[in-house]
Amino acid sequence: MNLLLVALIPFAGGIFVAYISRFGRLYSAWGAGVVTLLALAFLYPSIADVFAEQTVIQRWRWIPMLGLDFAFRLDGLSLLFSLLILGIGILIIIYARYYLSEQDDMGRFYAYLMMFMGSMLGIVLSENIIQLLIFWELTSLSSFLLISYWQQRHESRSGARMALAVTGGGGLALLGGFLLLGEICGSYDLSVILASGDSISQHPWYLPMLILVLLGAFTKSAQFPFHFWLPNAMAAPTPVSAYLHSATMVKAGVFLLARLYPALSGTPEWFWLVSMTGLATLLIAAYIAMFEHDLKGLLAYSTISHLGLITLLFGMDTPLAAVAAVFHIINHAIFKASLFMAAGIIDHETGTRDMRRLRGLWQFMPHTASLAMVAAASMAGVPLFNGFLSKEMFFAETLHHINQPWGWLMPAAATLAGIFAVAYSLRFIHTVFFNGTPVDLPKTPHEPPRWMKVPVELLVAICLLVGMLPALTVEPILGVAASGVLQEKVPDHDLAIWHGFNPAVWMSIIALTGGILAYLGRRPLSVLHDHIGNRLEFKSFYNSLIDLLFKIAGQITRLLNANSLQRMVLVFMLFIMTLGVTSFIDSSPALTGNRVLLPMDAVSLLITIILIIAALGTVIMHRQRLVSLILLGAVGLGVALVFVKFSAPDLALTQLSVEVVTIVLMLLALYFLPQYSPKESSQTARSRDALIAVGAGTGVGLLVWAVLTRPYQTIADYFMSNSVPGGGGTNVVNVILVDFRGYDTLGEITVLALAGLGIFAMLHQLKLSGSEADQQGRPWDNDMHPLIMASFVRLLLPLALLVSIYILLRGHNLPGGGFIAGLITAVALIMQYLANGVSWAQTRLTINMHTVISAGLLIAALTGLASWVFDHPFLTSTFGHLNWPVIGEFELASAMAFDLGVYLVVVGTTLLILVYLGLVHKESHTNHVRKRIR
Amino acid sequence: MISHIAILPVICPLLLGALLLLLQKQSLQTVRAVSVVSVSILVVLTGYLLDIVNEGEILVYELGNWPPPFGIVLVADRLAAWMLLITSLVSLFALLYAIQGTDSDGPHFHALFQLQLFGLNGAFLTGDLFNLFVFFEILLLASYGLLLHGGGRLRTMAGLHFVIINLVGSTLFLFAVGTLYGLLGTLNMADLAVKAASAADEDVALIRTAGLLLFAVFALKAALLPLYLWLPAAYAYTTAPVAALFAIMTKVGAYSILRIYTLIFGSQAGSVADLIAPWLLPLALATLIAGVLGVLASTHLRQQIAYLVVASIGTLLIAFGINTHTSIAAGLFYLPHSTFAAAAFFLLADIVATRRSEMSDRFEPGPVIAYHRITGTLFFIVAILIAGLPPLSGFVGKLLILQAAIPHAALPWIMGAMLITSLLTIIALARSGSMLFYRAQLPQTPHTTTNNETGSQQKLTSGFSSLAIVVCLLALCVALTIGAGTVSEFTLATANQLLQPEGYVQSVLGTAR
Amino acid sequence: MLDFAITVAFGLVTMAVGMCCWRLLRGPSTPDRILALDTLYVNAIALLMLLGIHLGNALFFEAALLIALMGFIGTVALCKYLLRGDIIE
Amino acid sequence: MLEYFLSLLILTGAIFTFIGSLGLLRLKDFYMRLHGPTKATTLGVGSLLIASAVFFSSRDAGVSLHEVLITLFLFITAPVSAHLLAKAALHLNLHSHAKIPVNSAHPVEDKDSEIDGARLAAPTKENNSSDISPPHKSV
Amino acid sequence: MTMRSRFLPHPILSPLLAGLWLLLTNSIAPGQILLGLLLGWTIPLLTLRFWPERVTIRKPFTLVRYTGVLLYDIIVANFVVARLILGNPDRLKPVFIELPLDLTSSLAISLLANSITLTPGTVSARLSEDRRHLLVHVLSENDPDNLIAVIKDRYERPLREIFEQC
Amino acid sequence: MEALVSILIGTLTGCGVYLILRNRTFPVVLGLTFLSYAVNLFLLVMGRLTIGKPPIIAENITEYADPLPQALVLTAIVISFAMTAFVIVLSLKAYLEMGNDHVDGKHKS
Ligand code: NA
Ligand code: NA
Repeated sequence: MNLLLVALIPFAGGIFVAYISRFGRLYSAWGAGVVTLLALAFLYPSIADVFAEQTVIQRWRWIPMLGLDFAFRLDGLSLLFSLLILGIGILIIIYARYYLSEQDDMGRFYAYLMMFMGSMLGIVLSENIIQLLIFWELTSLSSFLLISYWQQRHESRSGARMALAVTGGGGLALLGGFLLLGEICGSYDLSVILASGDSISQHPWYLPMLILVLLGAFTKSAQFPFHFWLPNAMAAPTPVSAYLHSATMVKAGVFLLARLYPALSGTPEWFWLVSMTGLATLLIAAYIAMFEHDLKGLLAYSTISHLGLITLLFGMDTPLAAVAAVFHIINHAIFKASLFMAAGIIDHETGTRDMRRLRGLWQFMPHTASLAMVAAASMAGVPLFNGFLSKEMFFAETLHHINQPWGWLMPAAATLAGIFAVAYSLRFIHTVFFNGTPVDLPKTPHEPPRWMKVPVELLVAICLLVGMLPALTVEPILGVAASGVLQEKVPDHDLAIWHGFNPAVWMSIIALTGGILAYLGRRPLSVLHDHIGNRLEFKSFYNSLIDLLFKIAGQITRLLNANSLQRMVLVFMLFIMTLGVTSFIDSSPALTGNRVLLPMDAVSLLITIILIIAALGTVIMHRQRLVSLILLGAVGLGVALVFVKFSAPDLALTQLSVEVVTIVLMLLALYFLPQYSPKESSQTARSRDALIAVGAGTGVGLLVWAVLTRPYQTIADYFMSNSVPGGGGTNVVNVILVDFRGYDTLGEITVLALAGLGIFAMLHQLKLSGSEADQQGRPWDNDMHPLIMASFVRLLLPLALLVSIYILLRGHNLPGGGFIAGLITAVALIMQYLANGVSWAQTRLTINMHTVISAGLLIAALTGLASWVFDHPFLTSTFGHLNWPVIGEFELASAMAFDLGVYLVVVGTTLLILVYLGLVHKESHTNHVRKRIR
Repeated sequence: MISHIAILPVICPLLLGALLLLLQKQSLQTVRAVSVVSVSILVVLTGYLLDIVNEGEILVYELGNWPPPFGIVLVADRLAAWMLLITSLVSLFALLYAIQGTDSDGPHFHALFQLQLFGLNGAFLTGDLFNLFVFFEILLLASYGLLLHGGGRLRTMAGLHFVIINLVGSTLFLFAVGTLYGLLGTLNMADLAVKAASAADEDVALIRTAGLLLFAVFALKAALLPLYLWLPAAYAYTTAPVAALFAIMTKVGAYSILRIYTLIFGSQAGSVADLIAPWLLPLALATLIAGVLGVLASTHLRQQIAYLVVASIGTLLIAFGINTHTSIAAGLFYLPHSTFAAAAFFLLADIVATRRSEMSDRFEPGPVIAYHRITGTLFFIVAILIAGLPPLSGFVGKLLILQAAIPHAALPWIMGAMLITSLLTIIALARSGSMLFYRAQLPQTPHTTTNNETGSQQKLTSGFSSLAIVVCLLALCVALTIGAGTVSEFTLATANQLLQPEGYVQSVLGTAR
Repeated sequence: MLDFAITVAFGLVTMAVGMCCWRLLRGPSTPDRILALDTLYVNAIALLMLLGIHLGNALFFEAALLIALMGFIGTVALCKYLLRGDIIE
Repeated sequence: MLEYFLSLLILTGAIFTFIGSLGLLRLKDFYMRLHGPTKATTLGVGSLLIASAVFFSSRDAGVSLHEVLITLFLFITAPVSAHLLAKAALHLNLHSHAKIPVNSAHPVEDKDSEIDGARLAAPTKENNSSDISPPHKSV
Repeated sequence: MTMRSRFLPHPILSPLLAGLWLLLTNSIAPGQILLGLLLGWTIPLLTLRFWPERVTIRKPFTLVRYTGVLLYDIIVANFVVARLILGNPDRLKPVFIELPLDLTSSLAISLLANSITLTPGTVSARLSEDRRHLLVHVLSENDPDNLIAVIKDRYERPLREIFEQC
Repeated sequence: MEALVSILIGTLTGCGVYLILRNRTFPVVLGLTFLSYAVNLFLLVMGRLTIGKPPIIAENITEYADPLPQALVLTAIVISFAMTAFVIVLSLKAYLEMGNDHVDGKHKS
């Protein structure tokens, strides 16, 4: 339980400190300190177990399907890192409390910092690698927030985004790697993974997995060529830099190398990939560091270089090298944290970090200068300081392969890097604290507040203690940490300051003298640097890459999505045709089946030909809109005749009614629209479209042919035999509509109602005003409502209503039904509007159409619901034959009520649409009419 | 006493929709209250339904008391109940956001909203292919109405494209259904599954054609490449609550793909088995990439979210395209996540756009907005969710999909595409976020004049409840993350149910295949 | 006899439909086309009646009735459009 | 006997239907063409409807007179259609072989009039000007 | 409006509709008769607002006779027109005539116009705005004045008697 | 007869497809109407061709056309009517808002 709390307390603490900051600026600093101590306290109970060579594992189930548990692990390595994170963390908290200025939001800062701390602890304490990855990405996210803390600054934003892109991207690669690793081992638990090193390296996925994992590690620890994000992350407040780049963020990368060392190492792939990356980073970064002008920049590149060193050590793939790596992790964390803090003090007290402006600060801040000098000496690897010890172990390990061809290369490179390190350390101290007297600094420098120096003092003291008394101080923790890395007994190593004149000592001596010489001869070197230096920084390369990415994305997106309907339809058609063609090619079936076909008669042939000609005529003349509309009417009539021919009277009735209403609606719209479509498609486009049309038509034609020539069996017989006994109607189509598939019809009238509502909403507040003359400029006829039409149309109304009731009532047994009846009623009423005008008709038809629609829907739905009373499912119909005196027998069916609902919806919707469209136009002249329809 | 629970999620919104039409003259407050209460009840109902079917039983509701395959049946299995619950949850929050004021931009918002739910729920529950078409039309027409709600040039144009392309899609749907009926003589999905599996050899090619045509229809609704072109404008230019509700709309296409191509054309379907296997995965991968390229190319936030929806559809269909128990389970976990996250993002984008007044949601530096801290934090969280970064549900979802992809032959492609697109999403969202929140100029004068005091105060209060709705949606995602164990167990059970269609067929037809 | 008459009648009416269609496509004026469409509707009624007698099925009556009603409305709407532009005003 | 009567009715109907459409085809201006269908189809369809009524009355039990309704309907509507068509033609100032009384003619020069049937091709003149100016939009 | 007219607004229309209903249903079953009467009663009530003026037929017998004449004329006209159409189109002498009207009621004018259109070779083309003249297109006529006289005598007079004159 | 029907439905589909590829809303609406004609006929004939046998139960008639496709077409007609109405008004609205009736709202000339 306690390990879970160690990782989670900082997250809860983050929220806590953000909250308490409202009570006082410094509350959050205190809060953060308490939270950190609390985490440390929860860590404490398990420490003894670790020193007793035990691995503490605590586990909670989370997602079994994924093999993802909340599992925490404390071994030497985890312990070392936890202590570094928490220990340096508390120093940073103290330091930052003085560093941050009045304008900075303390609550936000400490909240982010706590989140970051929790994420780091999560990484190092994870037993499950997926869980490790979760915390890994959380460090990317929280570091994004920390780096962009001063969000109004451009370099903060861009630095943070760059860090997020690189480390977050690396995390994604790591995710891939971990998934493969988990699959190889059959578990995401480190205990399993660390025990199955052999099977891992023999697995065919080893190399891709390794590359993915290393991508994660290398991006995080800023290894070449992913190093460029780190210097840009220096835009963060210095406490953040001190934390992220000494003990945490970048160390996560090397932590991962250490963590997976037993599982992944021991192969040539590991050796070459890790050591070469480390070596390149070590050299290149150390080289650049020599020429950096920004104090933090110098430290940043130095950090990269030291991380390269650690990486190189892991890559060397010997147990002792791993021990050295762990040792250097500790040392680097301590001296780098103190150096960053010192740099922060300088920045804080002088207002600049530019080494071209800083000089002679010794006289203003001797105390700080002394501290910085100790830390820098440690960084340079000067004897008696902790850095020296691990560096010498490093030098010794480089000689491991000296007998192999090219074996001299590694010690040579290591020495060269040592020279660079001495040179930049020297430069840091000399330029800033000596080298004359400062001029023109933004602030007059002086020593910082007492408590700002305390963390530095503590760290520097550790540098010295470890440097001089390694066996007493660092040995125990180094021992358990190294055994945590190796997961086996740690090889013998001697942490003495002096081992006699061995080759490593000679390398150190060369590095020290060479470094001093290089610093003295820095001017010619910087000329050289001017030629190649910037190329190694990669920042502009990254930026142009990102710019290119956005540019290409923009181009492709614009190419794909021109926001053109024609393009969409074209693509859709081509897609359909591709699917259709491929499915046929795949199985090369016989197109024609063996059903007995119907003979063709001359009348059908002629009517079909006429229909086809009318259809083609519509297409050819489609630019003359009114003409094409008239032709469309003919085609619709033809289709209705086809329905009649093929035994579908109900369809013919429906088609005819719908056809006319559609034409009326189109005419209403056409009044406002242009009368002619311009000829604007190119010949090519038209040919292309014609080709597609012919293709689609042929496809559908063949499909029809193929289906029609095949015999089939359907569920239709059931309907035929149950229509009368079960549905109470002889018109099977109608019984299907109101009974067998009444649910479809319920949906269908909802669609209709929705169309009405949608159109009403669309026209809402839309002002339409038509022209006073037709397209030829001829004024409209004065006679708005020709008398002869008006009087006969009025006469037709009762007649049409009679017909519509007839159609409604007989629908169940003979062609007809609610829908057709509804359309007839609607059309009869529309006729009144047409013949007598909106105002005239509106005063005579005062029913609210919304109510009619609603009533229709409710009647239909409630008819369906009524069956619940009889414990039947929704829409179960019932019917009975009543025998009344005089009238005789007649049928009552619940389906009729349902059909009435249909009828009402149709009437309501049709009238709503047509009349409202007419009204909206009227609206542009007068304002009083509209109220009535609502 | 027979149980009507399976039909309640359909009937309630229908009755409510009709009722709200009657109530249209009542005060807006009444309409809002009725609407919210009914959707809340729907949440409870669908939750209860899920609880029932989670026992493994498949509820079959025979409408009109006609036995299948002759009458229409509703089939509530785990998948259907899952979709229903997700729908009702997302619609509840969309509705809560809408009643902050969007609903009064035009008439009939609430009736359209209820009928939209009627269409969605009906589509998820139906066990009949033609009835699926009908409910597609209902939900489409309702969505047309909602999409156009409020009006405006860009919205109208996007709506026009959306409507026309979907009309073409509906026509295609009918062609496909017709062909299937012409060959197999039935419409009931279970019955179709039985008949398709035992189809005569000479009919197989035609059935496959029909199946693929149907796939094109669903691909259009789901916005699968190359048929996603309608989506960006439609989603970017509609009102926020509608866009949030539309987060579920593409999922209807995905649902249908899952349903039809496991049940009728699944791996046990004889000579029509695994019909879309060669198509789905490659297209889904391409959709993901195209979506993310769009995310990078976007010039304003809502457009970016629309493309994120495209990308999420790609991801979802990758999961379905892998077509194993675990991948489908992963997809079904990812589905609610992407729905809630997209909904939250659309709402948040609207809050940002409103606060930035004339700058709207364009990626240009603008003024510091009210509650910028909490808004920025929410943006950060939503971005994490959408990009699939740890620790939230987006990560869990992607992880489940990736893990399920491991045995698949196309693993390098799937993993490469998913990881790289995640990175690109991070890059794009980091840029958008820093543009909208970090580059904001601080207000010149912090104090408003006394005249404006009450007005701005009121606006801030209402702004706070808008933010609270976003927070609730995010809380759903967090709940999904914490309960990932339970949820993934459920989705795995769902996937198992889907990949053993005999159970479905047995429940509907009463006989085994 | 009846069959012969029906066959001849079918031929004549079909030719009538063809002629209407020709006028429909040819125009030249819009009223010509509307007239052609109107006539087409009437011819369709004739066809339906013949079909009904031919097949001995009385179920074509409603279709014919509806054609009469709908054809009229179509023609009126189109004429109104030519006269006034706005058909519902 | 009945069969002959029926045949006669059917043939009469068909012939008049045919003649009506023939008039539509042959006659020289719109006003003249208007006479063909409005007259001949009335009797043509009327005969057919009567034939149908007789046929079904004789075949089935009971009388089938509902065809009369269609006739009635056509008798009411056909003249109205014709009237409106003529009115529209006058409004459009269509070319007429008969002299149109002065006070009935429109003063505006007519573009839509018959130019020897040569207007099958799309009216390119109009479409250039047609859609450039949308209706006046009032906001 | 009197109680009676409110209860039965169109005494002529109601039985007419009932009759039409029986025609529609092709049945004279008692139930249908009852239903027909019910509809004949309710439909006029429902459509009252669309058709408020009452139609009174003063001379029903004249109406019957008028209908007979009209039907006869239509049949004859059809043969005449058929011959004209089948003949040489060049020999046709189309003419427009302006028919002065004595009728005033809308229904009567409309009936006249319809009758003209239904009868031989004539189409009523336009009613003047003051409703005093009806423009009629004649397919072929050598003596327009005679035609006017015939129309006025054969159609307009009976219509006046039926609908207007006491 | 089957061939005739195939050609007819194919032609209607082709006409519809060509028209929906036009760049003004009006022809697109026409095209959608054509497509709905085509698909309605398609659905109907999926129940195979039967002449003179409407599915209305009557004594001494044993053969009927398949009623189910007819019911489906009825539903389809109504739905496509609703959709067409909607799209007509929408294109009108688009025209008024954009000032032209190009499907993408731009005036190319
Ligand atoms: Na019906
Ligand atoms: Na006539």
